[in-house]
Amino acid sequence: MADSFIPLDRDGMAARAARDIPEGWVVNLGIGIPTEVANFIPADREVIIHSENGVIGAGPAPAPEAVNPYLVNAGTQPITLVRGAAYVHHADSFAIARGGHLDLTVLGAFEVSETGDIANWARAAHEPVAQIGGAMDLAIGAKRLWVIMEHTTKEGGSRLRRQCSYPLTAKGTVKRVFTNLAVLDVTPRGFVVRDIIPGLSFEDLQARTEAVLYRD
Amino acid sequence: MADSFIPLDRDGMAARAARDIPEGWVVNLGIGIPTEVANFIPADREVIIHSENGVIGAGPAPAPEAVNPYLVNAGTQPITLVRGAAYVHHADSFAIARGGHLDLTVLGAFEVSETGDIANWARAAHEPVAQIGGAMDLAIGAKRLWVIMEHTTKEGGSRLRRQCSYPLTAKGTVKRVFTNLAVLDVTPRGFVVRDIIPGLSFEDLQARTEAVLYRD
Amino acid sequence: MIDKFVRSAAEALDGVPDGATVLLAGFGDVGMAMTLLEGLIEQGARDLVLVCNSGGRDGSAVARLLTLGRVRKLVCSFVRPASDAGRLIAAGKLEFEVVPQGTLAERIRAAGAGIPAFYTPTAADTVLAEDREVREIGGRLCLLEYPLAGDLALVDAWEADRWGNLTYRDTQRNFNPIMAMAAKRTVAQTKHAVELGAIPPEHVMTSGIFVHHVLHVPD
Amino acid sequence: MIDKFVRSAAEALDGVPDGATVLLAGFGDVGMAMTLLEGLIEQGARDLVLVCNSGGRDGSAVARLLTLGRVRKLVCSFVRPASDAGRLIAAGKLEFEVVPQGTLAERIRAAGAGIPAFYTPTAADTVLAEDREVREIGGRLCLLEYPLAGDLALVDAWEADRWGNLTYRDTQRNFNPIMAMAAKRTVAQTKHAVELGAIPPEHVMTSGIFVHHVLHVPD
Repeated sequence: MADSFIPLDRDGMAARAARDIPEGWVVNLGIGIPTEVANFIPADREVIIHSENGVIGAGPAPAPEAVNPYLVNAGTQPITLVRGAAYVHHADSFAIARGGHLDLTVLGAFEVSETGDIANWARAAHEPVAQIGGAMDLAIGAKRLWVIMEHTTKEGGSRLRRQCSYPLTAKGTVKRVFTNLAVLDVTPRGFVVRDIIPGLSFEDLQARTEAVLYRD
Repeated sequence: MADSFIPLDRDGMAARAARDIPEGWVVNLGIGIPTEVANFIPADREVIIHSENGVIGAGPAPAPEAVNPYLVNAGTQPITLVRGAAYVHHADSFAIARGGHLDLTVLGAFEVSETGDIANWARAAHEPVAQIGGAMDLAIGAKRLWVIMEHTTKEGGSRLRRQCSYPLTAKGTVKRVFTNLAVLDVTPRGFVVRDIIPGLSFEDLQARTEAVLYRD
Repeated sequence: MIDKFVRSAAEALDGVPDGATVLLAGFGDVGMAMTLLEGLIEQGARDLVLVCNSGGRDGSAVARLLTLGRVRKLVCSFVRPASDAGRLIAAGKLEFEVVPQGTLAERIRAAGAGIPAFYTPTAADTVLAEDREVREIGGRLCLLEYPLAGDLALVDAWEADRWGNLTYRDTQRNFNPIMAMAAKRTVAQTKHAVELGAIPPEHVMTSGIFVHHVLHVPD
Repeated sequence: MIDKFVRSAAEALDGVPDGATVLLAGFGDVGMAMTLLEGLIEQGARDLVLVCNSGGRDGSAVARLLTLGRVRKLVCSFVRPASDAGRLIAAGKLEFEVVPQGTLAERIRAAGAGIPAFYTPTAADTVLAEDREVREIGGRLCLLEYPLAGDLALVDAWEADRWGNLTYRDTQRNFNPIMAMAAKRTVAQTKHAVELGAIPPEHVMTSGIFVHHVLHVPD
């Protein structure tokens, strides 16, 4: 029976996260799958996308012939603006992140712990080269931090852990995790399962997870 | 002979200070006589006047019928702008002051000490009510601080002192003092007299001054 | 649809609790949200902490709020001894925290920017530093300062759209952009209500993400 | 008459000494002063400390400056291991200080604003805080951070006038306004040279008081 379920693909995870974002939220979407969340927010639901290079009100990618080379998002991809957008400089942009003005940040991660720690920037504590970018600021500053990631590594190891094995991006800040198998909230008890994909049981999910899971 | 000199009036002190301001300087002029310095800068000498309520490039007062109620200086007097002016918000305006972006600040004072201390906001250390405004930020931040004040109090007491008797605005930051009798630089030795009004001798000036004066 | 316009100051200020810290922008009368301040007087909240640049002139709305006894503590850079504020302070009827103007602005900015503390050389050599934490940094004495956050900010704008994007005219700007970012609830009054998109994205001075309610107050 | 326009990058960068700290704005290529950066490569200063958001892509002007061995230390938020910068760092040929992007921006802003130090919660719980001063403020662990000032800032503008007042287009803005304020010498290249007064005072994004030289680089 363990083969009768179909894990969500990238779009599926992005769409599932988008479902939980209500109108009016100010949201920063990290590089990778999180960026794709914007594609699944209904056009009539006004959600304000912040990009940390100084955009409040980022819109979808332009048609190739309409690319404006002066207008990119935090992944340096060309974007458009929505009506009502504004630009700020980098210090003001991170004042938004650190100052608690984001209703939500969505990041990718290597690992999340049952206490809400997130590790998303390095696989060893003292690598000489570091790709941090804005993740640490975004992870500590938003009103809530959600993570989108595969439930397990390619080798089948659990990314939902009692403790992170990789260096932390921030401690105790993750509130919700969207994986290709489930949606889980980080609570004072630990991970509470809010949603499992069809065909997968709670026990099957627990078998794929190092951290202890709790029923909703 | 002591009566054969004519002390500078307010305009005279302002004009004397204006003479020393070269083209291109960015200058903050405090409330009172310092504000009047702007009236004596020749029209063809481009000096950029900063006003701490958010103006870079303040111009002269408008004609009464042309007052713009949205445009005032740090004394809340109506002003105009010069060409090339810009507005900033209050935090940026004091970033200019504290961050060393002013070539010059000119303030009024009660007292200046021979080590460059300035006292200009209170006559007793713990008055319940305080009129500080932006003086402390301006006094510590500019590349140079000049003071314009009467040489003596109405009672004849010296305002140029070994130590200030009033609470300090800032310590060791005054570089030059323009009084109604002289121009003095604050140097590692103490007050060095750069200029005395006609008819007054160095000895006459010293007799009116508590701090020790040095010849140029 | 996001629409932050409200119909009255009463609606904008509904539920402001006693004890609230209120950030009031303005330099003199310029950039001060007069209709909202009158609304706050009407609304009735007491025991307020009022953060603004100065104690106000006699006869002003600020002075009225003070003389009505609605403010427990005033935090500002400048109070005239010969003013209502000055007399209340001298009589021990109003707590007073004097803050140099640049430090006031920076503490408000820090609240909005999520900076939990900072050092500044301003006032470090003065009586204002007595009994406070100082530290020498780069050979210069500095004073540790903490953010000044508001429960409520009252903002005065020139234009606003339904997202709460704002512009300011001339020196109306002053404390408005930083106070808008520093409060749990930011209410703006605006001279002009404009369509979403009418303010070019380069020229928005306060993003709507900092603004919770907008009241249109034409002449 | 104040006139900050220069005729060439060579003139703008004349005398930049070895060992200078260079603030280079830009996010990817957007908002990066390419002509000035090429000019700095030509100019020849060595032993530089380069402060910019990222280590750059291979083939970029930043990568060229690095691979020419002209930079002693790189201060940035992001370096790809598989890049020239990454390989130089891994080989021990380039000193590297990684700074979270928001802290990088705030440290630069602090340099321009005369803030000698500040606390931030960013990275306080991470390996970046090892052996550094932390402090609990309001129940939250915070890290003490110091300003990042430049000897030189290279700024990329859309419009400039002879006073050095600047505007930026779209996300060209990024680090430019804060770096312009944080250096002893700020050089801007601009797409458009405009008359003094052509930029409305409300829309100046960087005041000319922060800018020392302007180079007009039309297409």
